[in-house]
Amino acid sequence: MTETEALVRVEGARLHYPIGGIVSAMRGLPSAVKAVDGISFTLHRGESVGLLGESGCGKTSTGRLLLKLDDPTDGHITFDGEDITTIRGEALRRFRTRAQLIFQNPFEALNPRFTIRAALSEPLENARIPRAEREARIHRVMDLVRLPDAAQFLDRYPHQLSGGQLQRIVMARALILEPDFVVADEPVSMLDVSVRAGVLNVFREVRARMGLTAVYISHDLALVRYVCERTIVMYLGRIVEDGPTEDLVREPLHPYTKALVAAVPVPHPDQSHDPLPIGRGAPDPRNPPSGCSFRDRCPMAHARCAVEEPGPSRVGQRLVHCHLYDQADTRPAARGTPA
Amino acid sequence: MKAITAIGSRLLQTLFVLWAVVTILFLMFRLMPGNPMAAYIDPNFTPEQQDALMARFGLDRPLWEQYFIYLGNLLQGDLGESFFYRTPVTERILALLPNTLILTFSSLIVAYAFGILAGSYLAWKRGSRVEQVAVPVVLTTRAMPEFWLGMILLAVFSFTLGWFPAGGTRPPGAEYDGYWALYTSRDFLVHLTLPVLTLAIYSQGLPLLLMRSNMLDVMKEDFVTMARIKGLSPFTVVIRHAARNALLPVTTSFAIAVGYQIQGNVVVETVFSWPGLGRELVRAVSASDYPLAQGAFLMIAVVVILMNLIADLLYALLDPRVTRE
Amino acid sequence: MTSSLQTTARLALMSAAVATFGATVAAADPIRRIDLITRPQAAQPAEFQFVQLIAQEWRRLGLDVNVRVMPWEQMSDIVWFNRDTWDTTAWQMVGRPERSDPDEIVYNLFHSTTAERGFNFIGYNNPDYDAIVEEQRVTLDPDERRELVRRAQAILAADQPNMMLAHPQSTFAFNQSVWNPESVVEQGGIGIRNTWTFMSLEPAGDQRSIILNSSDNVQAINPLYISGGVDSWITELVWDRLMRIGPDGLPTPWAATGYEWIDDTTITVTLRDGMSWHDGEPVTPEDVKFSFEAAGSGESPMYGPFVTNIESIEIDGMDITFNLIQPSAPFLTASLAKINLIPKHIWEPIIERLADSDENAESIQEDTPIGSGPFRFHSWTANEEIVLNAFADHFNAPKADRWILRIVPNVEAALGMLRSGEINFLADFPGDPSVLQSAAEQDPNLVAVSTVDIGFRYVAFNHRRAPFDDPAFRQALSSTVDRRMIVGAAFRGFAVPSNSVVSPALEFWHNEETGNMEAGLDRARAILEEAGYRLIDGRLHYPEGVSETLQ
Amino acid sequence: MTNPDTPRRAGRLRRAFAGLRLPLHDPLAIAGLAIYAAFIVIAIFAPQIATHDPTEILFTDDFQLAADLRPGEDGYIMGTTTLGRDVFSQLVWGSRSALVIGLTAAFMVALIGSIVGVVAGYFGGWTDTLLMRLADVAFGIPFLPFVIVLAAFLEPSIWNVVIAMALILWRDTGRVIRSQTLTLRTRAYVEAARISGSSDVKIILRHIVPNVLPLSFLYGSIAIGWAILTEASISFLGFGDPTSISWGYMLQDAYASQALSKRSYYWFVPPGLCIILIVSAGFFISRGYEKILFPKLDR
Amino acid sequence: MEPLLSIRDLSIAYRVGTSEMLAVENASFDVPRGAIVGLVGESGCGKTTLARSLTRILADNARIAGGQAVFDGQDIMALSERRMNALRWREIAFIPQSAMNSLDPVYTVGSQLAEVLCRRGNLSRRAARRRSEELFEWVGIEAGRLGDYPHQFSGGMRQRVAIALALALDPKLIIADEPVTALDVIVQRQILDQLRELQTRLGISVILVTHDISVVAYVCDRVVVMYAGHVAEAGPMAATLTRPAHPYTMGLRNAFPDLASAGGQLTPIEGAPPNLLHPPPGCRFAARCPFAQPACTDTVPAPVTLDDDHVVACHRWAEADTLRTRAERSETWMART
Repeated sequence: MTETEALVRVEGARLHYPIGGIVSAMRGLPSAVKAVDGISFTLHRGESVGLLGESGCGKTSTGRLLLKLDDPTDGHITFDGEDITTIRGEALRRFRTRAQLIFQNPFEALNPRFTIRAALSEPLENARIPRAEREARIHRVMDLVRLPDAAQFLDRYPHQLSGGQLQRIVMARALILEPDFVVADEPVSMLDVSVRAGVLNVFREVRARMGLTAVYISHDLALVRYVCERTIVMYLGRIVEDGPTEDLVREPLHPYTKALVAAVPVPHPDQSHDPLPIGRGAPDPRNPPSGCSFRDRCPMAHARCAVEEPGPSRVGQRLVHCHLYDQADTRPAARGTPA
Repeated sequence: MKAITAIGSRLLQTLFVLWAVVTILFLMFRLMPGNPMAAYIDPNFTPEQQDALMARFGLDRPLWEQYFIYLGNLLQGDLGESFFYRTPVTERILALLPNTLILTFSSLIVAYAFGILAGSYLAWKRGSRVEQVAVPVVLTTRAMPEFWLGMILLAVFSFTLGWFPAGGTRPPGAEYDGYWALYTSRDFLVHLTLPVLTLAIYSQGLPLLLMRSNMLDVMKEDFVTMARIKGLSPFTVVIRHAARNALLPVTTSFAIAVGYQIQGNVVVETVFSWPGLGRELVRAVSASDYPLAQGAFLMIAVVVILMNLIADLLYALLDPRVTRE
Repeated sequence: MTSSLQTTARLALMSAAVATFGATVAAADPIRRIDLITRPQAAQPAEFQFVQLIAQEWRRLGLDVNVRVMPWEQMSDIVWFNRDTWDTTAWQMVGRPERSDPDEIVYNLFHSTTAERGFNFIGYNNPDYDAIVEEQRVTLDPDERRELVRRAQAILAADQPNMMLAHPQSTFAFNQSVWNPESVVEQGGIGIRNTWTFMSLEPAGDQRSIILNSSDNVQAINPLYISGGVDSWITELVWDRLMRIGPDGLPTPWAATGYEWIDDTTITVTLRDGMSWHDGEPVTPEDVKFSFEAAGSGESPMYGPFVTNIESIEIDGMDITFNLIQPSAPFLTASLAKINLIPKHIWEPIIERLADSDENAESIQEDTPIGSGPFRFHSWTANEEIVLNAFADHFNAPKADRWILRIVPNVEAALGMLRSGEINFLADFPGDPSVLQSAAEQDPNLVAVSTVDIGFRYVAFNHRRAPFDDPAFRQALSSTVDRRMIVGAAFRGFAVPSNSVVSPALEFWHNEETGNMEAGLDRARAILEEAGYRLIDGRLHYPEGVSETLQ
Repeated sequence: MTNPDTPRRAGRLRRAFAGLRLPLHDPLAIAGLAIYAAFIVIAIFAPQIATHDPTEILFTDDFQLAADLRPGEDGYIMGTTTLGRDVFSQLVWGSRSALVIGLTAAFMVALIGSIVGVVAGYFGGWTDTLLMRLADVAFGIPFLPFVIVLAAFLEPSIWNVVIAMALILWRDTGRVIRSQTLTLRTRAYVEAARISGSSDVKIILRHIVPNVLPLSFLYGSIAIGWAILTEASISFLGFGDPTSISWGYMLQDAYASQALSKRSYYWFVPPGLCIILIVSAGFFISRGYEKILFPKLDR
Repeated sequence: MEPLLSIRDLSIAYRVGTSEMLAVENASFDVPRGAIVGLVGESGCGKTTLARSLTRILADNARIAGGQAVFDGQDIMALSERRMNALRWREIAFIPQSAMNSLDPVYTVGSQLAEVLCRRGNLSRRAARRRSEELFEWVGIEAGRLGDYPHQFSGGMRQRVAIALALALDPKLIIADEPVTALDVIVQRQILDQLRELQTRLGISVILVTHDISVVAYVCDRVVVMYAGHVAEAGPMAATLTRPAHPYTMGLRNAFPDLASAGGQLTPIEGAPPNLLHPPPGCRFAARCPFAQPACTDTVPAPVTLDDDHVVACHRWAEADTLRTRAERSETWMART
């Protein structure tokens, strides 16, 4: 793969939310939650990447950065060669037509006061699509998300539709301007099990058909595996492992990924009940440990982990941020993008 | 740790508000139309005497200079000299403040005691006929002009029935060993009854409705349901869990209510000839006694601002979710 | 009399009368919109009412009348301090015992020298009148002086510098089961609430405290500061004066046993023997001399004007001699009955200290004021009550034990208190006097007494501005409304219609010939027609050749 | 367990009254609205309903001031005042002042508060900080004393109350609407509008304002009561406008004329009742809006 | 051995406006002693309502519309409120979905434990303290944290507190309503391990309400599948999951991504559950079922016991094996859309 194929590049992005005020700053207390704390990765055109992690790991914040819903405290994000951290006005409007979000909760993503048609028209209005063209585009996108008899939905209100239908509408709205890039934030977590598959299938299909670059944010490795070829695992605002999903599932490298893979329950009676290779306790985003932020739960932590933040090490097609894989010769290569 | 910093920034905010109110007050009283001393310059005065009088109150200096003198004096607790009494404003205000505070607090204590009990009762009796009638009635009590209610209570209980005196804090010529002896005397209580009743009838609505809706809210909380599932007695469920939680916002609203009440006292103090700060403010304003009006206004504002602060601190104190982090 | 009142009222009730006078010929200016200022109803119900009534009638003359309601501060700013910009305003002179001498009224209010800054805020300027009132000042013979004062009143009646309306009645009440009604003294022009009453009230039962009310706060208890009206009740009881205005309105010796005019500019008074201050020190002629000097020291700006005519004071035993700069008829009233006697041993150090400071004696509030009067100060609770105790050593010691003044801003409550016995002397009743009257009729214990006041109510014209510089125009406006109607509608009958600034209560000085002026819309229209004013399209115009002179 | 029928019906109703968002499902609110409707009719037809000019000084047949007449006497429905005005006509005309003061004040408070709240909440940052510190200051100013001072300095006018309320009382509305806007701003559908490229103004008008409107109306309907009560208090303290007839003025007039000692209850009681009626009507309506906003609270 | 709890024909109704709807209708299943029974289904299927009804603390607009729940020999639906209350927490305890909302925010967790131990367990304060420490040790929290307030715990820790609370009075039955749903997978796994360990050690029965078949597969001995207020299928966990007899259960298996098995297409069950205010006359699943026959839309299928306590409510129960084979193909489920 070559540089030209990169659509999104994230370089050292940080997102810190301020907490406390002047007084706490004067008292030298931590003044910010580090939701995203220095992450770098590249998304290639047509690639589908899962952002995986526990709640509070910064995966949603990363998604917001990618869509310029928040601006990074530090670092850069380029979209198609353009630094989106500084764009405004017309450039921002253009970006908005090319990068879209599929929301977690379809019941909240649509304004209950507006009909489905009004909801779908909003992006078209903003993109100044002529009125005459709009209806055709609405019908086209409804077909795309497998709601072919559009007429029966368009004049309804959100509360009159089921969760599965709503999530497809939400998808339709994200796709109606034919974007290049889509971030899906746990799009099925609010849905019942029996309808999840439908939405996931539509997502897979549309992505393939439109050649979309997609980021799929989830805490569920099984779902990520179903829709993404590559997965980035995050822990406390940092990336711990980044590589092809299948490799990651089959042979997780980072101790955290290992625990994560082991913990995923499966719907079969016969499965391992072995204790997880991880300590108890929960990550505290307000007070992450020094050095490697996972070290307080890591069964393999050693002295170095407390003082030094592990950089990326390349192992096969993967980048692992762990001192266990930290070999001098791999480090320079690790700075590049995974080939 | 976090609590301390929160309190710190809240204090800074309070100081800012105090400064802003002081400045607004200063400008308001200086920029209003009319000669501030019109009412106090005797026509027999020579022009020199008039100028001397203006100079004595510092009114001959440029505005900004007056402002800094005012601020400087204020920091030393000097609110200036009353045009009307020709005595220090601070002295006067401190003499009247206790009367106003005692009226405010006693009426609110009565109002809150009643409001909390009645509010809990109505929440308990949700949907009953009593509740359906009580809610509009309570709303109506908040719609009564206080002086109107006061006058009617006065007409009934004082003029007609003769049960209570028609005004003041004590019988004519009665003497007490200091404030405490006065405030604990039966005489004082008798004089306090009607004004407190008037204010309490007006103020009970807030705690009552607040308590009721909080109770209704809390009763729907999972932990109340859990308490029932735990098989705890209804009394334990309602008092220990529901009421304890519902009381939180009601308690903090008490402090805010003090701030509101103290402004509303103005009217009731006039009706019941209560020697308080509100009445003095009205009198000072109508008599163009600017330093005193300003001082009384400021004192009331300080109570309001302090009570807003206390409300926040109280909340922090009572709700472990805020303090223990 | 009744019939003429009825006519007036009938006319008043008729809807806008058709223009009956004036030919519509030449083009003279219409009279501009005229402001009529009044204080709010809440502060001055009667004033507000008569202004509405007068405005209603003036409009029927073809005038565009704009009633402006404003609080006292703004009113005094416009009328008293600016002087040039107002047209007409309601005004009032309050009755004070010192005003029992007509000088303060007839001289100060109308002499041209006071037009600039003084009491003659209306800008009245009549050299003939000036001459007469100057003369009455220095005329010591009462009868001669009386003639001059009466002539002054006649001139005013003709010139109509103001639209005089009425001398209101003051109504006070007391409980006759507590106080022997015989012991109540009615002071001419003042009413039963006066120093004499307080000294002579005789208990009818066990209650020995005079408990009275005031709706105003007590401002200061200070012998060198003329503060609020209520404060003077106290100063008059706590401090003695050489003379006092008697119940008949004339000055009578008090702390002095007598006085003697040595010549036109010299008067000797003899101090009463055996008087003592409330702290036990004796009252000496030195104290008296000091009192007058303190008033003139510049530290008491309000008392200053009353001693400016004194050149020097000499002491000889108990005799005190005042040497005056020029003869002064009102000296007894305006100076000897005005200046409070204060103890030198207390005030001398204070006055000395004040000389070097930018404060003056007005801001001195003694913790325990010391005088020599019939009552001694006991306690003062801010905004609630003042307690004075009887001073048994006084030469005219009161019969009551205590004098308790309660501050009751709620007038209705004050009446309720009188009925319930919480107070036993209603000393202040700004409300509707008829309520008091009927309360007294219902309750046999209550006695209400109404007295015609020295003070008076009027509508002032600004002589500096056309058309009020024209006496005929003033005459016409003044005669539009019958005063009896005003007394009925605004004062509920508790006032005496008047055309003179000297109250009929001052029988000696009052010129009864000024009488009741003939009034009514017809009369007003006749005067205007005669002076050449014309009514064009329902709007009053200046006489031909006269144009609006204001810019 | 959703029930598709009820919301559909409610939805239609909501659309029909989308503009006003009247709380028509709550009996108490309906009672409040009915009271308002009645007073509005009275105010509009005041000249027809009133038997006299409320400021006219009236005289009896024998040319005495028609003072303190009892109801029915000489044909005055509710008697006359001590200064000879017709009580009934004043009561009727008073509804005009009450509505004018109440509604304009409520409008100002709701408008200013909503604008401040929405702007502060939506844009955040220094705008928010500035506006909210301003609100803190407004919270530090005691309201009634402020009105008293204002009324004393300016010429007496009913507008003093309105001005004061506009200057001070936006604070409560502003704060509440700000926090409402803050939650709305993070609502997924608002973010969705942002992502779909809607401008801030469009988002505010389309997605934020319709959602804060009931809250504005809630505070507005409470403000009506505040305005009328404040006007009454100000009148009572003697800072009112004696040239415009309001119920507060009537009470003050009655009080200053010792109506209670005269047992003129027909004069002192009705204006008070009218105030209670119209103010509590506002409260009733506000409860209706409360139920729209917080449907869980009651049911 | 006699089951600890035997539910028979239990129906629970909600009042909605003027009409009533049966959130649970004629539900029957057993909870054996010392077993974890998974109650699984989609949102709105009635599983939570059913579980809560066993405490007899229902929403204000809900009532028991019929049936029995025989617990240790007595029908708790027929008990007087007084006797029922005696049973609560001592015999039947509850673990809520969100311990955050279920713990009173103004009391320390220690005092909430003490409340139950003293007021319901009649322990002295000192004994209660000792017991609290023991319970905290069981669930793996330091005893020192007894003095902390609920908000000071992380989500997982709070859930452990809730478990400790449920165990306080040695109940025979614990109803756990989605106890791990809100948690991250790692914590979820740890809590489930803990629960299982304690349950085994103490021999308690647990009804575990969940929407997640994986959770059932991980900890449960038996499973009850609910659909739209009806029990669709109930039986031993392994048998039911490997050889489901009800088309709904079969469909669920296809709709669920599975980390253990590689790749493959997921297949949704198209459509949505019926509106229970106007339930269809026949099988509730008929409208979404690829195997529905005319009889399915007419009559409600009666439960039929297959082998080994495996009960299914399906008209085509006899064809279960063939249907299962067909159900494994995606086309079967897509045909209906």
